[in-house]
Amino acid sequence: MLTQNRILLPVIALLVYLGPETLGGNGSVYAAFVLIAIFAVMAYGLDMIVSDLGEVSLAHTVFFATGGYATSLLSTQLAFNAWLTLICSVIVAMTLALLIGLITLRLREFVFSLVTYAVTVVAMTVAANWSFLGGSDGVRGIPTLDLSLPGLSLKAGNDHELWPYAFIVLVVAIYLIQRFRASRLGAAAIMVHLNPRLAIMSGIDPARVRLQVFVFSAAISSVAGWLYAYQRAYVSADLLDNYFLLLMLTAVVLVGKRQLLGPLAATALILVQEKFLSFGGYNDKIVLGGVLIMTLALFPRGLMTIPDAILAWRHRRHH
Amino acid sequence: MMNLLQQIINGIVIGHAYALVAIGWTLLLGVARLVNFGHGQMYMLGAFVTWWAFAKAGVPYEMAIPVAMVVGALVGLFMQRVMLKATFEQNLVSIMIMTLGFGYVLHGLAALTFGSTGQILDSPWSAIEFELGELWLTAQDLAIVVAAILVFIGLNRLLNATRYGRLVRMVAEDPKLAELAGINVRRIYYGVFAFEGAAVAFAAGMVAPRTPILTSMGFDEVIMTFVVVVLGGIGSVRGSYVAGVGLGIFTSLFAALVAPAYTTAAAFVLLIAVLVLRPKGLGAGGGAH
Amino acid sequence: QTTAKVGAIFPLSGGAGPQGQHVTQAMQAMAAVINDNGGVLGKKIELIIRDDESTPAVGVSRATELISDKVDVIIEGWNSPVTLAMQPVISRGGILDITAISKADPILSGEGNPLAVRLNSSNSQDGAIVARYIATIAKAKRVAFMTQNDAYGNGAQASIEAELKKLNYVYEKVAEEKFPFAQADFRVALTNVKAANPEVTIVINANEGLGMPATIRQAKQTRLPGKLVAAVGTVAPSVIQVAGDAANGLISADIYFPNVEPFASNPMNKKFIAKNQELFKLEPDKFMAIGAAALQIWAMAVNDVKTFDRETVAKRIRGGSFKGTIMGDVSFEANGQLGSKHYLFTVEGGKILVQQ
Amino acid sequence: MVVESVFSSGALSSNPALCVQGLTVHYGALVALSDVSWSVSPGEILGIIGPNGAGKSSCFEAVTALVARTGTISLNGRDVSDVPAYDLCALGMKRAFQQNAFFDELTVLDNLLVVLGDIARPGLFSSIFNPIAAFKRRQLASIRAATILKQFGVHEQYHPLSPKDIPYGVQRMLSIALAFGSGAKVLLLDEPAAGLGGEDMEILKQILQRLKHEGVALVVIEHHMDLIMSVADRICVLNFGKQLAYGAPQAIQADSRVREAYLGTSS
Amino acid sequence: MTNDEQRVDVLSVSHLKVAYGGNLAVNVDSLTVKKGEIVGVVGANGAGKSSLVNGLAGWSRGHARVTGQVRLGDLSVDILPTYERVRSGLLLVPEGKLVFSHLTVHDNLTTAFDPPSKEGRRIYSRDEVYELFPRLKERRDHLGSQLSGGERQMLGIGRALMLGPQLLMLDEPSIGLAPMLVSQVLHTMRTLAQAGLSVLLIEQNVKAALEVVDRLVLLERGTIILQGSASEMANNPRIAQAYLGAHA
Ligand SMILES: Nc1ncnc2c1ncn2[C@@H]1O[C@H](COP(=O)(O)OP(=O)(O)OP(=O)(O)O)[C@@H](O)[C@H]1O
Ligand SMILES: Nc1ncnc2c1ncn2[C@@H]1O[C@H](COP(=O)(O)OP(=O)(O)OP(=O)(O)O)[C@@H](O)[C@H]1O
Ligand SMILES: [Mg+2]
Ligand SMILES: [Mg+2]
Repeated sequence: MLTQNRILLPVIALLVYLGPETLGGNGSVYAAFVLIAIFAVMAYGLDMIVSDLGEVSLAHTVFFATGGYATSLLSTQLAFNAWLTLICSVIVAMTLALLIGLITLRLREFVFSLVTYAVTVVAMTVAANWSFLGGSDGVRGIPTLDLSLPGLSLKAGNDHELWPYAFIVLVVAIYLIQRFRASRLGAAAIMVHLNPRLAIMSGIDPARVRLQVFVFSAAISSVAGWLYAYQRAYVSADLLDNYFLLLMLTAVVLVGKRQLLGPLAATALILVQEKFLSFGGYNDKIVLGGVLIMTLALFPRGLMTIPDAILAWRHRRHH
Repeated sequence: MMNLLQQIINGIVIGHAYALVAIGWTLLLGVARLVNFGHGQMYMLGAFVTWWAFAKAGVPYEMAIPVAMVVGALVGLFMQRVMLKATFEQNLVSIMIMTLGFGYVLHGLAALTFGSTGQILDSPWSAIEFELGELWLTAQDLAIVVAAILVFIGLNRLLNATRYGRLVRMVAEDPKLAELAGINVRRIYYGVFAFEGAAVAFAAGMVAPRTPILTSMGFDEVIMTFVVVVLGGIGSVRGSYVAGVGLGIFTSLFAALVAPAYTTAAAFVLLIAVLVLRPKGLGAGGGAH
Repeated sequence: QTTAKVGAIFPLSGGAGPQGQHVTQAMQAMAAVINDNGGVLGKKIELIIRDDESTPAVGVSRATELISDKVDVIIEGWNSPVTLAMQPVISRGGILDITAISKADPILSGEGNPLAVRLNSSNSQDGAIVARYIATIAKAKRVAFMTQNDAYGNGAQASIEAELKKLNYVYEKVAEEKFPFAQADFRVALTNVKAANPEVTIVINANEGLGMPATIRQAKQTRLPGKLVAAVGTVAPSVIQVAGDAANGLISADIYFPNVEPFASNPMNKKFIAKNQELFKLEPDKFMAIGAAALQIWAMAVNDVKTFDRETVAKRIRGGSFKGTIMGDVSFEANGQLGSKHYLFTVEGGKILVQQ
Repeated sequence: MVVESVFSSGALSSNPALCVQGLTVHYGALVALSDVSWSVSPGEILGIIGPNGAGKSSCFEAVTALVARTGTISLNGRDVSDVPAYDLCALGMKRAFQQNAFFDELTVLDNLLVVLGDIARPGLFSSIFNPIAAFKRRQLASIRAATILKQFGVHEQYHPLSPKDIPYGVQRMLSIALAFGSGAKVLLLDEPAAGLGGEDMEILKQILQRLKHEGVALVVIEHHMDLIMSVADRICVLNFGKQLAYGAPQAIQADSRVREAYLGTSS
Repeated sequence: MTNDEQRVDVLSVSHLKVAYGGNLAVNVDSLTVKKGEIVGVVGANGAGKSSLVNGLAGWSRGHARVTGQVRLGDLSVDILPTYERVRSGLLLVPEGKLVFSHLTVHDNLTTAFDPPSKEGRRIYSRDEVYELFPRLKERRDHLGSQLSGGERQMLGIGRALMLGPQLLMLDEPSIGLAPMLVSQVLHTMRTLAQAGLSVLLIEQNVKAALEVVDRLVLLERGTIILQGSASEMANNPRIAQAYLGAHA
């Protein structure tokens, strides 16, 4: 794992970083890259739940939104700087995740999915009606990202300037996921998912592990929300829309489970289609839907299994 | 007082509508342990096919519904055909996403064929109204209640009185082992999805006349369905019926007496509460594959 | 640039899709009219139309596309959240942003866009006429509200009540039913309202595709007593068409009607209507007119100040006035809100009859 | 220790590694196990036999706190009756299940690696802040895992396969290896010999003997008389959830009740 | 084996190959089971016994590729899907998971079809199964997941019997069965065989197997390296030291 990554990942990283410049470097290209980074990070949070815990959480938009709301409110009401809003976003999201997790994680499979979805719906209602959160008009007037430290100015007024930060956030998120999987917690998550009884006998407390992973993943999704708030300068209940939910889910499954770069690749695919190969609302729906269906119909475990599929097919022909 | 009574009637009608729309899922998730997130769009399609046959092709309403059911069943079969591989692997996440994809496609196609303006499925039955004193309801509402009851009794008998219920459950748990029991697994899966398609189309044909129909609708339907099936206890047909009706009465009374704007949220809070209080009782964690 | 690039962002799909499309078609018609008269600063107008899918996130990415296309102005806005989301992005992009229909008040607050301009009437403008109807025409004492539970709906109801207070008119609010935007079944709410036996019921529901016609039909079905009044600008022709006979007797008000005085005799408006007929076989409604007016007014302003510069053009529009638009002679308030005049109307035989 | 009294056979070393007293399990109305007591000392093998459905596996379920039960369980003299199942591992009590069940999506080798816990992987934080160390640790662990697997008769050829794809017999061995993991004081095995034959049976026998000599206290449920009689130091016979007999193999084999309840005429 | 009709081949296999991915797990040139005959298959772990019977049933939990001719009576079944083979009387009681955990014992004993009661296909009723395994009757309302290991074996065998087997393939039925039950099950097979049922029995417990089988087949690395009547094989030194010696 690590050995192959040692060479591979840095190269990919460099290419990605230079991506927007090489692709003409105009505003919308940078915007696209920034958004891909943000949404990918958002998806990585969910990826831990789907790939490692084996559950489909539909509550992760809540943590994404939490990041967005915490940032927008703190920066507009209390003029917190970006570092503070980052920390607060993560803390708030993790606390929320702890509460939600305590309630929902005793459930499994569909029931868990449904209840987490219920949480999202309730959150959406709250967000759209609670004036403290700006009600249906949302929160406006969010300043641009400013991570300046004493003697060092780190400002991002537009997507072009935002890209390096988005890129760093993305890289860190991926690194965290990778390290998580290499950690005891990561192993425990998979054990609990694949065989709870055996896991227990190996000294693992399923409830505890599930909760820890849930909270950790919430933190990651919330960071995406944090950056998104600065990027869009406007936050409203739409952060809890199914738009983001579907984006996340698709991003997680399209390429395949437990694929380190899967969510990133998938997010990129989806957004590129939406931004540059858009055929208008309905056709897009048909295209996106069709792509999803075809991919998973042919490769139920995601695009990642294409190579194996080809090998198997070759094999069959040799016999 | 009369008002309250009327609200309860509304609730009962809405409740049976929920239950009727949920019937396909009851079998799908409850027995076959499959999901269909395109359910809402299939509802939409059913409504529009009925509308088209009735309003455009001049087929009588009573015949337009069967037409829709046939279309629904065919869509169901097609979906299952495409998803067969994932279904055999019981790869539920993939199935979930694929059905979502089908929802997209159906929505897109329907919008391109039927346009995206609202339509009214003006069934003859919605014109007939019964009144006693202050209370009133339409023949359509009555039909929904009756239909729901009949369909549920029917399904319940099918699953418990015949061997099919058990066969579906066998396939749901372990398709491989089911083959060794001499079960034609494909046929079962196809059957289940065809039923889902036909059932939701039937429900659409019955329920859609109550409100204007849009090609962009369907989302609330699938959500409420989900709530009904899980509240009722995955796997229990009777449960779904009770849950549906109960939910209907709950929502209408909540809307009437508390805060109409927060009805959906309330329904979900209720759901969370129930599931948290007795997760096992509602089939939680059952049959982790 | 050889052409004047105008970006238009409206919902072209989904529930609001049909109306959104009509609006953009009206803008095309208007663009044609303007181009026939020499365009803007001698350049032909080139419309670039995008679909926001009624989703803020999508709207924003469409906006960024138009910004990097270096358009001279963006005319947008059906749903308020989408507008609110796009405003900061567009203004950061240094592009002039004219909001057509979105009603939310914060749009003009200046937070998102210090140079905001909005054509559709604001809630506060709308309240007066409905209040006047209740107090002076219907003389109703028992008033019921069925209000969409969001910033728009609550704002609209608040302004009506405020105006009634101004007239210090005494009445009783016998029922108040709030509902979410997406709702389509109002039987429960209507049963409550009916039980309260109101003389007028004010319906505030911006969901032209679904909620509004549903309410109208179900109100008939439940035999709702008294008059049904729809909030200003919520009764598009499509609503009447979907609601069918049930719509007869409905009362509402609006700011534009294609063939009613003073619009009927307005030569500019005639041209505009003719173009729509010629290009799309469409009779323009209020929304279409607003979209077109936005384009026309921008063109006028640019020709006036002889520059496309965002700042200058915006200054000209905000607080300025324009003669001979399709909506007649209009003027803007300092915050960028178009001043508007309302006309009361009733629906009879599926047609809109304006009370002079 | 009161324990002494309950033993029918004298063969008891002073300090048992695992001591079970008055163990009782109900499944609803069904009494699967009632008042069963036994103990096993380091370096000793206790056999549990009995007809199908006698309560043998339930006995393990109860000892490992996977079902509600009454009675006291003490591990190395410490009362663990109230210790949750997942903490028993740390105290040195390990267990294999009757039904083969693994971490199916992982290879055989990874299956063992994950049960090795901190030996193979650091905690989240050190994993994040000291990746290199984590990597080294992983390398060493893989080697160790491979050795353990081989010690339990799971040969290299199977290491990269999915547990689903290896022969049933090898799966049995694997499940023992997974249970033992990095080591155990007390090891509970539920019908390890099921599906084993020929040489593999021999290998299993050797493995059991080896563990015994390493001082592990073994409790083995078995239907395979030749095996259990030859390796066990003492045997506990269950029937209908009750303790039918408890003592040395020879005594058990001689016991007429055991014969007609369980052994029958065969063997 | 004197009487004529017993000479009829119920199962005849030729050139059966079972491969997983690249490696060949089974390569059997020919194998036959006569009517009313019990043929035992023995071999070390990994020899390919399960792969063999799974292959005959056209079934695998993994990704097996099966080639070769399989005839059941005069019907060539190798082209049929598994469930069709089952319906025509080729039944397999697999190794490992063989009951439905979420169904009660009673529901586990449901037949997917009504087997044709043609001569040589003895169809057990649910009650007869309960007679055979009284334990199951006591547990009739338990879920499959709540059964003890042995009870599961009984249930698996019971379901197969209800489908009116013509050829019954048992993959290590003795797994998890108490000694008494092992001999009971095996002797039941004997009685069934007398009634015309043919049995292909995989058994690690060679000693027990030898008590009931007519013929014994020794499998090594997927190929048959030795076969003969029970008595011959019992005295065969190779069998003796590898399989009986161990328990002697
Ligand atoms: N979870 C459960 N719920 C209900 N009954 C159960 C459960 N688990 C086991 N039983 C019943 O308890 C009895 C004892 O089961 P147990 O598994 O301990 O038997 P066993 O001695 O291991 O038999 P075998 O040798 O066949 O494995 C059986 O009759 C079984 O049906
Ligand atoms: N699903 C599978 N995928 C890949 N290889 C497999 C699969 N099943 C079995 N094998 C391989 O085929 C060979 C034979 O396995 P099989 O299970 O048939 O042996 P067996 O004789 O039944 O062993 P046992 O007595 O332990 O059950 C083994 O080498 C095994 O690794
Ligand atoms: Mg057992
Ligand atoms: Mg085998």
